[in-house]
Parts: sequence; C-alpha cells; structure tokens
Amino acid sequence: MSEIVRVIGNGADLADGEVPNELAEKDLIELFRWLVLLRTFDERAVALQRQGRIGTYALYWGEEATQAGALYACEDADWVFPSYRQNAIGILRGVPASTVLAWWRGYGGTHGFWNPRDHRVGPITVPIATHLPHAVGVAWAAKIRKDRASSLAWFGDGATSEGDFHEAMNFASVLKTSTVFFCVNNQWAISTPISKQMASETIAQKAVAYGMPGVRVDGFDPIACWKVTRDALERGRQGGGPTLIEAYCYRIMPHGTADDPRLYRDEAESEHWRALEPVGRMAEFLRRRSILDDAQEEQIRAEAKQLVAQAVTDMEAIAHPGQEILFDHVYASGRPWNFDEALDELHQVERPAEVKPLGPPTTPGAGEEGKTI
Amino acid sequence: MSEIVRVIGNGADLADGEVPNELAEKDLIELFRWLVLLRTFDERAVALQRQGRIGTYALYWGEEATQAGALYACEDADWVFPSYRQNAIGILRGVPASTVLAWWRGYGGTHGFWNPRDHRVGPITVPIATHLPHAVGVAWAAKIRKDRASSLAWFGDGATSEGDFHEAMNFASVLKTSTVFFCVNNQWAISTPISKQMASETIAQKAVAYGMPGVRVDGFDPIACWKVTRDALERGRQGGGPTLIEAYCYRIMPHGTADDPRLYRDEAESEHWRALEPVGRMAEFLRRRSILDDAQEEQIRAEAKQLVAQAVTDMEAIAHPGQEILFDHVYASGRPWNFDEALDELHQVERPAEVKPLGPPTTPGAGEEGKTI
Amino acid sequence: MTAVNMVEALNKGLHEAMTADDRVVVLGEDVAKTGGVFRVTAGLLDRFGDDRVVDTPLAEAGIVGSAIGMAVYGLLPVAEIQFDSFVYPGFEQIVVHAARYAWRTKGEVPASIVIRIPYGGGVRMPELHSDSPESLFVHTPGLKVVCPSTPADARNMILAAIEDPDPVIFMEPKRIYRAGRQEIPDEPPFTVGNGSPNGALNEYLSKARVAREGDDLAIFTYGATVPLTIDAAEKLAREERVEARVVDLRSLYPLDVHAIEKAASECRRALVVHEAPRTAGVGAEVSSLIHERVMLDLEAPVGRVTGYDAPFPQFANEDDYLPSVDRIFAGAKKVLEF
Amino acid sequence: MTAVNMVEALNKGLHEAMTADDRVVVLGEDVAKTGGVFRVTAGLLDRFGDDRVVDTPLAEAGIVGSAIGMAVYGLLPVAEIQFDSFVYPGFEQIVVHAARYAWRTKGEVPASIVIRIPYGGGVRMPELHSDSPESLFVHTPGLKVVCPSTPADARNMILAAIEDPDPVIFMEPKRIYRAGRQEIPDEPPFTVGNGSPNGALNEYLSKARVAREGDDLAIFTYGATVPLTIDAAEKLAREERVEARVVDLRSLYPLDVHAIEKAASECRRALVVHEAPRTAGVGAEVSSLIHERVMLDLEAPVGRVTGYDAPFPQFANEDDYLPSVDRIFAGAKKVLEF
Ligand SMILES: Cc1ncc(C[n+]2csc(CCOP(=O)(O)OP(=O)(O)O)c2C)c(N)n1
Ligand SMILES: Cc1ncc(C[n+]2csc(CCOP(=O)(O)OP(=O)(O)O)c2C)c(N)n1
Ligand SMILES: [Mg+2]
Ligand SMILES: [Mg+2]
Repeated sequence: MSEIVRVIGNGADLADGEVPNELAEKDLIELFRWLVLLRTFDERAVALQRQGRIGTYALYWGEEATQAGALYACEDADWVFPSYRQNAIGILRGVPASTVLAWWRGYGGTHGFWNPRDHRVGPITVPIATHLPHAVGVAWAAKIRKDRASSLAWFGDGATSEGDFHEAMNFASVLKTSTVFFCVNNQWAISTPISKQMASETIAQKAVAYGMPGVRVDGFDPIACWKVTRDALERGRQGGGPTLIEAYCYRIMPHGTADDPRLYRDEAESEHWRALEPVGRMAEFLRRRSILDDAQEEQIRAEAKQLVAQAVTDMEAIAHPGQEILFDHVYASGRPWNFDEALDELHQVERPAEVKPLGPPTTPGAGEEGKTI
Repeated sequence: MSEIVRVIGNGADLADGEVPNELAEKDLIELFRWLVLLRTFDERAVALQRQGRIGTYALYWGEEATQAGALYACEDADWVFPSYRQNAIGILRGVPASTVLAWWRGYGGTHGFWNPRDHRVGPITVPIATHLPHAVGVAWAAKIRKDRASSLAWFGDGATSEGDFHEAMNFASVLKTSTVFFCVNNQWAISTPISKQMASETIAQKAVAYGMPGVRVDGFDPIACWKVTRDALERGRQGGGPTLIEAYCYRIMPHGTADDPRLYRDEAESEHWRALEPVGRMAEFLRRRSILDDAQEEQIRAEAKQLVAQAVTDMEAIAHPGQEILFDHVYASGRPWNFDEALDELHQVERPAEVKPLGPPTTPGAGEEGKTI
Repeated sequence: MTAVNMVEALNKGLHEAMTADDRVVVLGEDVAKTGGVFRVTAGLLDRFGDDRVVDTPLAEAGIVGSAIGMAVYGLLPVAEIQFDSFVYPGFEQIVVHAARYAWRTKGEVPASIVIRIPYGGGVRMPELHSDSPESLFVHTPGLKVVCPSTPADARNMILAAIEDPDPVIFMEPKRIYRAGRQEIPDEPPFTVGNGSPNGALNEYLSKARVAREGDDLAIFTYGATVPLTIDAAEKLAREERVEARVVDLRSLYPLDVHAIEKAASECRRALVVHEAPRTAGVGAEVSSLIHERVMLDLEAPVGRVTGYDAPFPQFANEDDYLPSVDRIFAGAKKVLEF
Repeated sequence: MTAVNMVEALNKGLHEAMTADDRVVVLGEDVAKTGGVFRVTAGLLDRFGDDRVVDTPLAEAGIVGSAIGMAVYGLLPVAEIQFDSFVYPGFEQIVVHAARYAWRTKGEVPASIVIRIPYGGGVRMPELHSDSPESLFVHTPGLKVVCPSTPADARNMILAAIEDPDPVIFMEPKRIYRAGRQEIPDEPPFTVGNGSPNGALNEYLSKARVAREGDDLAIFTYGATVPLTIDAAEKLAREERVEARVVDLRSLYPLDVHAIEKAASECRRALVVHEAPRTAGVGAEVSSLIHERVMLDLEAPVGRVTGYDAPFPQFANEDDYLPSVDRIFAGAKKVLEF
C-alpha cells in the first residue's frame, strides 16, 4: 500500500524531507502558531474540566497537526466540517474561543453555537460520520453554483465503519465534488482498537472502492498534512473529484476526560507515540532550520495563553442562559403556537433550584460514567 | 482489475473453458434443470401479472445463472438471502413455488411467507441491502456455535450504494464470517445506470476496502458462477472470511412489470446482451459436449412447466385470506390486548366490498405508476 | 385555470419554484431521466438541466445528508424518497441534523430542505411500499410535517414548503395522486424566493381547511383519507341525518390547534381518522389536545379510526387494514351514540 | 438478598441469562473489554469469552442487523446502543426487520433480540446524548418497548426481555442508573431458556406497577421520572393533602390498559409524565386511552407534563427542559383544580 508521506524527521535516524516551495518561512511560523494555539486551548480545556468549569471534554492533544496542517492548506472559501474531536478548529478561522468553551460548558444559542456561513466552519458534530454527507453537499452546491469552494471533513478511524462514511464517499466520487475526506487514524475508537474496527490493512485503501485517490500521511507531521491536503484540494478544484486522506497517528490521550484507557490498553504504547507529538516536533524542526528561536517561541506561546485566558474569562462572563433558550431558533420561520404555551408552563413554576452552570466534575459511580462524547 | 471468470464460451470466437472436476455430468444436467425451472417460473409470473392474477412483479429473466449457479455451490446447511430479484430462489430448496406466487399475489401469513429455517432461505427482501447484515449475523452465529454453515446474499449494483452494504461487508471481514456477498451487477438500478451509481471501475474492487477478496465473474455463465461461489465458500469454511463476487451481466428486461425502459435507455443495448442469456447458452454448451439432447431438454422443460402450472393452480386455490390475518404472527409471544379490540372493530363493519384478490393490472395513469418493487 | 390531478399539480409547483429561484434543486433516485417512479418530477431535467435535477446513487442517508449540505451552502433542495418505508435509512440525518440545524446555528442556517415522501397504502404494492410514517416526524422537534389532499393544496403547499426556511417533511398520499382533477389557477399564488412572504407560509403550511361543513360531528383527517371521510360524511347525512364537518388538517406539525378546538367545541363530538397505526399516532395527539382544551364542550370521548397496530399487510388484505368509508361511518356512529 | 443499583442489577441479570442459556450473546460498541461506557456489561467478557461478548465495529445498523441474523440462526442476542440518539442509524433495521420478522415468517422466526438503550437527560452530556426516543418504537407495530425504574425491575425485566421471543426495545433511564440501591433476591425469578415461562413474560413485561398508593389523582409515568413523580406526590400529600397514586407503566408497548383504566377511574383525575417531547408521545396515547375508555369517570381532562417539543437543550439548560418535581406538582394541581 501507499507510502506514508512525511516531511519532518525526528532529528535522529529519520531525516527531514523537503519543505514544499509554497510554504515560506512565515507560513511555517504561522502554522506553528496555529499548533500552539490549538494545544494551549486543549490543555486549558482539560484543566477547566478537572475544575468543574466545563463538562466532559474530548481532548485532541497530539492531533494538532491533522487539524492545523489540513486547515492551513484550505483557501478561505473552503468549508471545513469538524467532528467533536476538532472542536476548536473554528478558532483558527475566527470563531471566538469562548464560544467553543461555552459549548463544552453546555451552553447553546448565541453563546455556544456559531453560524457556519460566517467562517465556513461546520458545527461540532457528535453523531459519528454524519457530517460527511454535509461536506459533500456543500462542495456539490459550490460546483452547481460554479463557485471555487471546496470542502473538507475530519473524522476518525471508527467513523469509517458507519454507513454515512460510505454513502458520502460514494456520492462525492460519483458527483466529483471537490471534497477532502480527512481521516484521523488514531487507531482507537474509545476502547476499540483498529484491528477490531476493520480488516483492511490501511484506511487509505478504502478509496479504491470509490475510484478515488487514497493517501497516507504522518498525522503527527503538520507540514506533511498540509502537503497532502493542498494536493487533494488542488486536484479537486481542477475537477479531479474527492480524495481520502489517512493521517496515521495514535490517540496518545484518553478518549475524553471521563475515559480511563488503562482499562483496555497498555499505556506504554502511548508513551512510545508521545515522542512523535507534533508541537514539539515542529518546534524542533524549525529550530534545526533556525526559523524559530527561544524568544519567538516564548512569544507565540504567551500570545496563545493570553488568547485562551481571555476566552475563559469571556466564557465565564456569560450569564447562565435563560429558560427561553429552549425555544429559541428551533424554527427559523418563527415560533409555533405550542412554544408560547410551553413558555407559559415554564414560567409558572420557579426555575429549578438545582440548575447550575454545571454539575460536579464527572466522578465515576455518580451515574455519569459515560465516557463517550 | 481482476479478470472476469468464465467457463462457457459462445460457441464462436469465445472458447469454452475447463469444467471444474467436481461438476459431473449429472451436476451439469441438474444445474440446467434449475436454470430452466427458474426461467419457467419467471416467464409464467410475467404472464400472470399481465393477466392481473398477481401484482407488480420483479422479473429476473437473464439472471438465472447468478442464482442457480451460486446456489448449486452451496451446501445444504448454508443459508441464502435473496433480494426481491431472487424471489423464486427458494423453489430450488423446497419452498413451494405456489408460496412465492402467493407472495406476489399479495398474500401473507402461511400463504405467502415461509419459515427461513426450514430451507435456510431468507425471506424476500424489499428494502435494498438490508438483508446483508442478516447474512453476516447468520454466519457469525454459526461460527460461534462451531457449525459448518456459511451464508450467501444476493444484491444488485445499486445496493452497493447503501450504508448497509458497507456495514455488512465491514462486519463480515472483521468477524471473519464465512459469507459470500454475491452482487448481481446488471448495470441498472431502475433507470439509474451504473455510471451514476459509482465511480469505481468495477464492483469487485470494493472488496479492497475490507481487506477481502473480490472476484469478477460472467453473470450469464452458470458454471463460472458456481465456480467462484464454491471457491469463496471453501475459503470461508476454512476461516478465510468473506468474499465479494461481482457477477457482471446486464438487466436485459425492464426493472419490473410496471417499468418502461424506453424512457431512459437504448433498447438496442439490451438486444446485444440478450444473445448471452444463460439458459440458451447453457443448453448450447451441454449440446456441444453431448451432455444434453433434444429429448432430455424437452423433458426438463416439460417438468418445469408442469411444476409451475401446478403452483399456479395451488396459488389460485388459496382462499382469499381472512381479515384476521392482519393480526396473525405479529408477536410470537401472543396477541396483545389491543389486537383483540381491533378484531372487534374489524368485525363490526362488513368487509369492504372492494376487497378482491387483486386490483386491476397495473395501468399507467391509474395512480399505480410506481414501478419499483 | 387548468384541471390537474395531484401529480400534475406537484409537477407544476416544482416547475414554478425552479423557474422562480435558481437555488431550487431536485435530487433523488430516478427523479431526473424518468421523472420519478410516480412522474412527479417529469420534465424538470429537460427544462432545468442535470446540474439542478439529479439522479443520485441509491442511498437515502446520502440523499438527505447531501441535501442538508447543499442547504447549508445556500441552495433550496427538494429531495424525493421513492416510497415511504425507504425514508428509514435517512432517518438519522433527518432527526439529528435536518431537525436541529437551525437550532444549532442560532437560527441562522436552517436546513432549508423539502423531503417529499409518497406514502400510504391502497396501491397494491409489495411489502414496505405502503407505510404511513408521518407520526415519527410529528414527534421530532424541529421539523414541519404537512400533507395535502387536493391538487390545489398540493401545488400551493409544495411552493410554500420550498419557500419555508425550515425543513419540511412533505407527505404525498400516493393513493390519490391521480384520483381526480381540480381546476387550479395558471399563476402561482406567490413567487418562491422573494424573501419569505410569511403570509403565504402561514396560509399554506399551518392552517387546517374545512373540507365539508357540518355541525353535528367534527372529523379530523388528512391525506388519502380525506375523500373517504367526506364520503362517510355524506353517508351519515343520507342515512343518519347527521351533518359532519370534515377538517383536513393539512399541517400535522404544527397542528392548527385553533381550528381543531373550534370544530370540536362547535360540533361537541369529534373523531380522528388516519391510515397510520393508532398507538401514539397523530390521532392520539389530536384526541389529547381536544380533551385537554375543550373537554367540557364534548358530549362524548373523541373517537379514533386508524390503521391497526400491526405491520401494513400484504396487499391482498390492505383494504382490511385501511380505514374505509364503512369503518369511518361506524366510528362516527360510535361517537354519536355515546 | 443483595443491595444493588440499576447498573448492577442489569449486570446481574445479564450474567444470569448468559449462564443459564449459551445462546445468549452480547454485542455492541465497547461492551466487552471495558464493559460498556456505563459498565452494564462489565465482567461478561472474562466470564463468557470473546465469542459471546463482542466489541463490534462502530455501526449501529450493522449491530442491529447482524443481531437479527444471529437471532434468525437461533441465538438470543442482546445488543447495546451506546446512547439514545445513536439508535437512529439502526432505525431502519429495527422498523423494517426486527419488528416484522415474526410476521414475515408465519410467527416461526421472530427476531428474538433485545436492544438496550441507555436514554434520557440529566447527566450533563453534550448534544445528542440525552434523547428519549421511546415513542418512535411505541408507534412501530411488532416491537415491545419496556422501561424499568428500579433495580429489582431492571433485573427481572432484562431476564424476561431476553426470554421473550419477540424483539424488545429495552429503555434504560441512565439518569437513575446509580441513583440508589435496592435489595434484590440472589436467585433469579426464573431460568432463561427454559421454554418461555409465559407467566414470567406476562408478569415482568406487560404489567404496570403501583409505585405509590393514593386515590385522589393517578399519575402515570416510567423510567427516570418515576422517583421525581413520587417526590411530587409526597409534596402533594404534605402541602395539599392530596394522595396521588403513582403508576409506573414499565411496559410502554403494549400498555397495561387495565391498570391504566383502573387507576384513572378510581382516582377520577389523571396526569401523565415523561421526558420525551409531548406531541404524539406516550402521554398522548395514555391520555387518549383514558378519555376513550373512562371519560365519564373523570372530573378533569388528563394532564400532561412532558419534555417540550424542542430539541433536548445543551446541558446547562437541561434542568429547564426536564420535568421537575415542581413541574409535576404544578401539573397535578392544574388537574386537581380543574
Ligand atoms: C452514531 C454514533 N454512535 C456512537 C457514538 C459514541 N461514540 C462517540 S466517540 C466514539 C468513537 C469514535 O472513534 P473514532 O471515529 O475513531 O474517532 P476518535 O474518537 O478516535 O477521534 C463513539 C463510539 C456516537 N457519537 N455516534
Ligand atoms: C432502501 C430502498 N430504497 C429504494 C428502494 C426502491 N428500489 C427498489 S429496486 C431499486 C433499484 C435497485 O437496483 P439494484 O440494487 O441494482 O438491483 P436490481 O433491481 O438491478 O436487481 C430501487 C431504488 C428500495 N426498495 N429500498
Ligand atoms: Mg479513532
Ligand atoms: Mg441492478
């Protein structure tokens, strides 16, 4: 099967490859900035969850390259569709980080949701693989309208088992939409290893079923992720149809903040992969090429920290949403009659005293042992 | 992509291949007998529909090799799951032909249904691709019970687009069930040609997505269909897991008795393929080898005719089912209370006068222009 | 004015919508080249081209899901589900996405799609071509569910459904697709795409219609059972000297609660009729609403004449399953004689 | 006797069923190695091996569909759907196959599967982990739908569901999974696989249970709202000197109509409580049944306190959405003061 595309070596036995010409030094720095911002957000979110300031959180620590690298390859008009795992991707496109945090705090409406058209970033999608047909529909619509927009959707190795993955891949290939199917193969779906998820040697080879190119890339390598995505988008724009990208990596972390991987896997394996994590690896790479120095890195990290800190402040400044939010925005055409009656019913009783911004931090045994998001 | 397996030539430029050793002359005659029986049933059913004695019917004229060839390769313990297209497959396993006809006459209960365990033949399945997971489940259960049984399911080219096809293929490959996915690629799904159904060059290559062998076979060649199925079952039984078979052929006939293909395709193309139809081709083949003579063929055809004629008589001897049939067999554990009340309601009014065994033969414009089954 | 049947009326509405607004696209299995198995989309391919009228692969989740994506981008897709029971594979996309996209995007990006579903029995088809799944959608917050029973309504309602920013499940009673012709105006009642004429949405998508006047009994129904109910009402008038008011609900979600209250309390007796199974069906909701709101006006409990809580039968017995004029008549008498 | 919570009770029942009958197999996402995200299937893998306890690929139609196939072959599969909303991709298999297999095979080969669905809100989870989809199944002929509200019922009902030849949708109120412990007998009430002790099925799968005695008002509910309703009843007793009878429906299809009639007519006032959306929900059916059958015994229309007809909210607002003790109390007072 196809080779794994890689650009960044490990500074030891694995040599660095060529940086594509189109990526100037300032691009590499900007890409690094994105990686650091994603990382900073993620680490902070985990801390917030531990403190009971947001709810269960699906962390993506280690998968930043698959997100920033792919997004950096997109044009501004291109649409991207995250799963829950790429929950913060919008912050690289202008969605306020506080909005994403508010989503995890259990806020809806204007606090926790955004308008996908504002930044061409789809909503956080919880039901596995269901956003893939949407990505196809968007690119299909753009094609009909003769617009230049492409689409990209991220999803996991587990998601490839769902019917929606298959139907979306097939629609895209038949309709030749410019869509990138970006599979983050972190080798785990909660406790299920990829060996129980599929019998194919690679995920990339699933593209053969659709007469579509399938590419494997090092999912810890942001430049390689950029490169394969750029190539796929280029081909798509020229009418070459969709591409399946398999970003081979590993879920170094638990599935979510309520998950305990020691129940089902040997954590020594995670340690092995941890050495390849993308943020440190990119920093090393830039240092080897003298593109990044201590001061600059410090500054980038400080800026990210600052941005996320502000987001936390902003999130916590949001007043707990009123009860009316239940009926807001359900219908774009206006409230049906029964909503008004429901509001009356709602207002008749005192608001439940137990409504807090959040319940206590997840404690096993408290009936909240669900560890999926 | 893989070669198309073929054994029977056309008596002209296309040479005959080797008949597998395991197929003795009596097997070839028996296989021919099956082909003739299926053909006879199908032609009679079309006539019955034209006469308004059964309802809309999904004919399979030309696809007999994919059915008889594959079934002949099965052991008695192996389970087979038809779509609507293989509706009469059960008659080769002991399901009364009158039962199948009764199904098309709109009869349920003991008249039009059978017990799949009696002959290891699944029910006629109308919703596309939904029987594929059942075939997987049966083979999986057999594996758990350490029984020798395998399973086989037939489905069309269009069915490969459904999520259930994908999920079943994936489950079978992960669980290594002994299952044969027998795709009858007749190149049409009602009015939709395969070029609008998929972008892959072949259907067989879809097996790559599941790390499963994919095989192409001439769908008009019963011996070749036998051979690839036998090989697949052999591999499955030895723990080699499932196989995808693509039986390449053509839907020479309309989709069903209410369909008019002239609306969407050039019927000259059908004519081209008609020359390859399996019953005549098998007869010619057997004659070339002097396995079949006129008298024998005559006799086989006469027997088939006789069997089907008897089935028509038997079907028409069935009294129109009573109203109680609505509530029969819905629950194996017995009738819930509301069924008894419903029966009371039913008996309160005179039975609708307009209940006839059948409505008039489908006439376009009469609100019955639906042409799918 | 032209006399058309329901198929022609829907076809006319689709032509009008596609002409008025080039964001309207039609997709589904066999909708383009043949114009749909019921010919509702006939002629659209020739007129509007294969960019806007598309024969899709055979996959309902793919159809609904990609239609949602198109709507998110800004188009107005009209998806056809070939027969009722084939909507089930698309059910997840409808419930978790179509119904929640507006909610999930601050009301700014509703899944502005129409899902057309020819539904119901009476056409002598094999298994799973005769279901009435509307209650499943009525129970799903975020959707609108409508069902015409006349050619004129069908045309107006399909236009309004396309105009409506919210996802509309558009149930088409296939049994009466060609049951009769009705004169309809040549010009559409409004132009699709002209900035949501809310009056039109209100008029055509949320209001019940009195299909027959009467004051002795209110019968609520929709779709293919409307003409049967009118026949039963005529029989009641003839044989029992009872004048039943027949209310064609048209909108199943939201229900036109004022029309329901009014008819029930004016007639003091009420009956609901539908083909779908009884338990937790639309009839249960209408019955509950009436009792909750105007029970004191009633002389009898609200009756229900519905499909039975059994799988839709093989077609030789479908007339036993379907509400018939006689069953509606008997159900009405039960309410009248209480 | 051992004191167990609902998770432990279900776990015990599954152990008992698997021990008694080797045709019982358990399948689903993450059910084996970790014992399920809620740990209901914990320990089964170690005890019964990976042939009978299987972590499947992530695909609900595949799970339900292959379970049906296993049942057709002769096994008794228990499938887990990880969370409520993830049943929708398996919906087609449930409606067109699980619900119709017996019917389609002369009653000889029912799809003898149990589909376990942890459902409902109150656990502070993100979108689509808090739905209550039971009404969709209640409306689907051919299924049984049950829902326990106590550890003892959970254990008896899971055993009976496995024993039952028909497909059972087994709704598990995840909010009260660990809400409290209850003493249950060490020995199971019957042995699974011993030729369908019909008494047991009848006892544990079709009968409502009076969870609190009272004669002034009948409140019908099930699942996680049972304890809340009992609290509301206590409050009614304290503050209003009204003794409400709380009826835990347990079986949602078929409903225990005799228990419903009896309680409603004896109390003369009735209320239905559930989390699922109101329109065409179980409450609508219960309300309709009561009015149809015993309206003359009623002093007031049957009330409904339910989830709203809106998508289940983001969790910071879920307590606003869910029926609370106060809302049930208010709903009861409305019925009482009518
Ligand atoms: C339809 C559906 N089924 C089940 C789940 C529960 N669930 C949440 S995450 C997850 C595993 C996903 O694995 P994968 O696709 O590999 O993505 P990853 O979590 O590794 O990013 C599961 C089963 C869900 N969200 N949606
Ligand atoms: C889920 C579902 N969607 C749609 C249909 C309507 N339908 C019946 S047959 C058919 C075409 C099937 O084509 P294919 O799979 O190639 O099989 P063939 O008819 O050629 O044997 C369609 C769309 C259906 N039966 N089930
Ligand atoms: Mg994964
Ligand atoms: Mg075909």
